[in-house]
Amino acid sequence: MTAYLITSVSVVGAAPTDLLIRDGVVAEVGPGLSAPDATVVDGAGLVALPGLVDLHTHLREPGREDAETVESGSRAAALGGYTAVCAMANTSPVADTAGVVEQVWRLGREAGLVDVQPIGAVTVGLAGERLAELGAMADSAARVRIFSDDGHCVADPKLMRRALEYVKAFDGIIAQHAEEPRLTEAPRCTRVRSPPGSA
Amino acid sequence: MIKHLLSGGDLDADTATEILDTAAEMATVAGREIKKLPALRGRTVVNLFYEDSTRTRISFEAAAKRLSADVINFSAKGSSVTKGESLKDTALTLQAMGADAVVVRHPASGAPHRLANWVDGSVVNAGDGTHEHPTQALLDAYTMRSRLGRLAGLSVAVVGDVLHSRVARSNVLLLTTLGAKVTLVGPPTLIPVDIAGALAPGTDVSYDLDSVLPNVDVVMMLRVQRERMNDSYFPSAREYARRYGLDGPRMRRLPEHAIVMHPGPMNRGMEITPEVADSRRSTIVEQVTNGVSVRMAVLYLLLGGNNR
Amino acid sequence: MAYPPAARPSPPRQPSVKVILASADVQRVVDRIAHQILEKTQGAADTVLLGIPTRGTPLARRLAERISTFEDVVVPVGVLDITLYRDDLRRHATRAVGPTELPSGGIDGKRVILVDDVLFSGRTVRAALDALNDVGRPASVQLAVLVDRGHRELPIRADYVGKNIPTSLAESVKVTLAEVDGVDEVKLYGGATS
Amino acid sequence: MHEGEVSTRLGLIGWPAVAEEAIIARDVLLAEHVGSRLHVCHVSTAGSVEVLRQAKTRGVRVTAEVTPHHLLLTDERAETYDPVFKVNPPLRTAADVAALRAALADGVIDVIATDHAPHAVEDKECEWAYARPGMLGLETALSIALDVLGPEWDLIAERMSRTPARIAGLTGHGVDPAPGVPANLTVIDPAARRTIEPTELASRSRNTPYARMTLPGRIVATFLRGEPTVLDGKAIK
Repeated sequence: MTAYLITSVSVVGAAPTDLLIRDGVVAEVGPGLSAPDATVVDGAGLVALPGLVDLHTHLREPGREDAETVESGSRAAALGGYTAVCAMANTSPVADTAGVVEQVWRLGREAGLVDVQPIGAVTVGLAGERLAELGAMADSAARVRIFSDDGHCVADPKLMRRALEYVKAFDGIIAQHAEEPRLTEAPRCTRVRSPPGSA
Repeated sequence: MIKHLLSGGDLDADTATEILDTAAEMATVAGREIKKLPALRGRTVVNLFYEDSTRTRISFEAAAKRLSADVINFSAKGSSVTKGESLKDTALTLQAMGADAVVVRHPASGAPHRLANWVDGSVVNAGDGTHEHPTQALLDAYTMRSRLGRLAGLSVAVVGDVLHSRVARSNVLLLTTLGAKVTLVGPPTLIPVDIAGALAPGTDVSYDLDSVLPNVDVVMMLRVQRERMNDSYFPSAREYARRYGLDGPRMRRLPEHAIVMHPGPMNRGMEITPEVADSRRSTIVEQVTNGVSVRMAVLYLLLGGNNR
Repeated sequence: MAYPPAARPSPPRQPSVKVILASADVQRVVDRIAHQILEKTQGAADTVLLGIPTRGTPLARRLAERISTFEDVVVPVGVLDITLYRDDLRRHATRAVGPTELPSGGIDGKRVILVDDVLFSGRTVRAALDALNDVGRPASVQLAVLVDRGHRELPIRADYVGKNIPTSLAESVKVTLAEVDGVDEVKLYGGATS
Repeated sequence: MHEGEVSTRLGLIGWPAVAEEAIIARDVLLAEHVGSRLHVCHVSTAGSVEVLRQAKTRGVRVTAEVTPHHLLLTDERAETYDPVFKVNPPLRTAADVAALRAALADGVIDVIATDHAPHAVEDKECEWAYARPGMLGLETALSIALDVLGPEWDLIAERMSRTPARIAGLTGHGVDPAPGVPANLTVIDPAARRTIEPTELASRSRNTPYARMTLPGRIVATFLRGEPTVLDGKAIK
C-alpha cells in the first residue's frame, strides 16, 4: 500500500505540520517529516479533518438504481469528505430483513469508497404496524445498530415504545422521522396526467 | 404589459384598471350584429383543462373566438391510474403546435407557473389547485365596478371556505391592489392561520357573518364542498348553513345598495338560499357575461401586441 | 410646388419647423369643409359624422357644430375606435382600446362621413372602414380630413380636404387642436426647408 | 411545504411545525420512560430545538441531527413552485434557521446529517404536488457547514465526524488524525470557492437546491484506511 506524506497541513485547525500515512494508519504527525517512499501531497493552506460521517443518507439501491447506486452515492460521499455513511432503509425492497441489509453492506464494501453502514427498518415495509426483525439485522454481518422508518414516522405510540425498549438488548438506537401524519395528510390530490394518445 | 397572468398579484393598479376598461369596450361587441373583432386573427389559443369545468372553458373559448383566434380544446381528463403524459411533455407538444397562449386549469397549485417555463407563449391561469383564479377576480372586480361605480374604498366580505378557495386568494390580492377593503368571514377551520400577512396587509378576518353584513358594499359567497364535513372542518351542513349561509333575513341586513356575488356553481341551500340567489341584489348571472368580456380583454392585452 | 433638389448632406441641425395653419386658419378651413359638406350632401340630411380618435373626434364635433350654425340641421356625431382593426397591431406593444360611441340613431342606411386630422398612407381609413363594417351598414361613406400630406399606400382619397400639404417622407405633420392640445395649429417638421 | 405565510400565498398544503414538535415531545418522554437512546432525524423547527433542550437538561439520552439545507434555505424558495426545493420536513422560516444554527453551535443539536435524497429528473420536473420530496447533499454538506459556522474546525469535526461516528458506533471513524489512528481523513481547501453545477456532481441525480450558488471550500483529498478515495479533488475510481 503506498504511503502518503501531506506537508504543512493544518490538522483540525492546528498550526501547519506534516502528516505521514502508512499501512492504513497515521504513522507520524510533526514538522519536517521525510518519507522518500511516500507520495507527497502539498497541504499548504489546507485543513485535515477526521473523515466525515453521515448518519442519514439515501443510496436508493436496491430498487431505484436510476436515481443512485451504493457506488455512485459512495463516490459522492468521498468527494464530500466522507469516509462513512449510514444508508436509510426505504429502498425497494425495504431493508427490513438481515438479507437486504447484508446486500447493502456488501455493495458498500465492493464499492470500497466509504464504509456503508445500513440502517434497518423499524417496522415491516415501513408500514408502521409490525416490528421488523430488529435482532436478526443486529446480528447480521452488517451489525445494524440504528433503526429508522425514515420517510415515514413511527406514528403509533405503543409501537414506538416497544421499538425503543426492544433495541436496548443490543444497544440499538431508534432514529425517528418526526412527523405526526394526521397533521400533514394532504387530501388525495390525484395525479392527473393527460391520457396517452390524447396529446 | 405582462406576458403571463398567473396570479391576482401580478397586476398593479394601472394594469388591472386597463384590463377592466378594455373589458368595458369588449362588452359592446356582444351587442353588435357581428360579434367579432379581428384583433387575434391567426393566433392560436389552447384551452388545457385538467379539471372538467365547462363554465370557465366555454367562457375562455367564447372570448378567444370573439377576437377571431383559433381555439384548441385539450381536456386532459386523465386520472392517476392511467400512466399519461407529464405536464412538461404536454407543454412541449403545445409549443410544437405553435400555441400563442395556453389557458390552463389544473388541480395542482403552481402548475401554470411550471408550464410558463416550458412554453414561449403566454400562460393564463384558469384555476390552479387551491392557489388562484385571476380572471375570476377580474370579472368580480368588473362586476362590482359596473354595479357600484367604483372599487377604491369598497368594503368587500368574502365568506366561506377561504382556506381552499383560489377565488378568494385572487380576489384578496386584486381588490386590495385596487383600493378595496376585504374582510374574510368563515369558520376558523376554513380561514388560513396568517392570511393577512400572507396575502395582503389590511385584510380583516371575522368569524361572525352577522356582525359584518350591515357595513359591507359587497358580500361574495364562496362555494363550500359538502365533502369538507368528512374532514371535520365543520360539524354538519345544517350548522354551516345556519352560521354562514346567506338567507333572506341576513340579506335584508345588508345596506340598501349592497350586492351579492357568487363565482358559481352554487350549493343552493348551503352557502346561499334560492331567495338570495335570484334576488335583484345578486350579480351571479351578469358575472358570467362579464367573464367573457374580461377574458377577451386579458387575451387581447396578452396577445394583441408584440409583447414577446 | 416641385420638390427641391436633394440637398447636399448638410451637418445635422435642429429639424426645421414651419407653421402651415395658424389657429385662425384652422377655424376657416373647418368652416370651409362644413360648407362643402352641406353643398355636396344638399343639407346634410341622413348624415352622421364619425370622428376617428384621437383628433378626428373633436374635429367631427366642430364640423357638426358649424353645420348646425350655417343651416338649421343637427348632424349626429359619434366616435369610431379603430385600434383593434389596425394592420400594424402586432408591430407595437399592445395599444389601449378606445371607446366607440355610435349616435343613438345608428348608422344603418345613413351617409357616414369619417373625420380624421391627417390623411397619409390611408391605412387608418382602411381600418376605419373595417370597423364600420362590423357596426352597421351605412348607405354611403365619405371622408373628411383637415390635412392631406400625400404618400398614399392604398387606393383611398378624401371627399373633403382642409389643406393639401406636399411633404417628403423625412418630414412629419403635427396637428394640434384646442380640445386636445390647447391650441389649434398645423406644423411641418424636419426635412428640406422649402 | 411549511405551513405559514408562504404556503398560504402559494395555495400549497402546509406541513405545520407542530406536527414535528408533537412527535419529538412524545418520543423523548417515551425514551425517558423506558430508559433507552433516541435519535431525532432532520430537526427543522425552533420549537423542536426547545423540546430537545429541555429533554437534554433532564438527562434524556436523546441526540438530534440537522440537515445542511435546513441551515441555509427557507420556505420562500418554493415561490417558483420548483420541486427541487420540496423536501420532508419542509424548508422553514428564517427564525427556524436561526434557531437551528444556534442549537448546532451550543450542542442541543448534535450532528449535521445530509438526508441526501437523490431523485430521477421526472420525479422532480413536474407539478409541486406530484414531485417526490428530497435533495442531494453529500457533495455540498461541508461547504455549507463552513458557510454557516465559519472556519470553526473543531466544531465542524465534532458535529460532522466525531459525534456521528460515536452515535453510529463506527469505531475507526471520527478520530482526529494522530499517530496510530486509522487513516480515515479528508483534506479541504477552505479558501477555494466553487459554483455548484448539477451536471458536474458525482451523484446519478441532479436535484441539488444549490445549483448556480457559489459555496466556500473544496475537498482536495479523502483517505479510507490509508487508501486515497479522492486525490486532487477527483475520485480515484
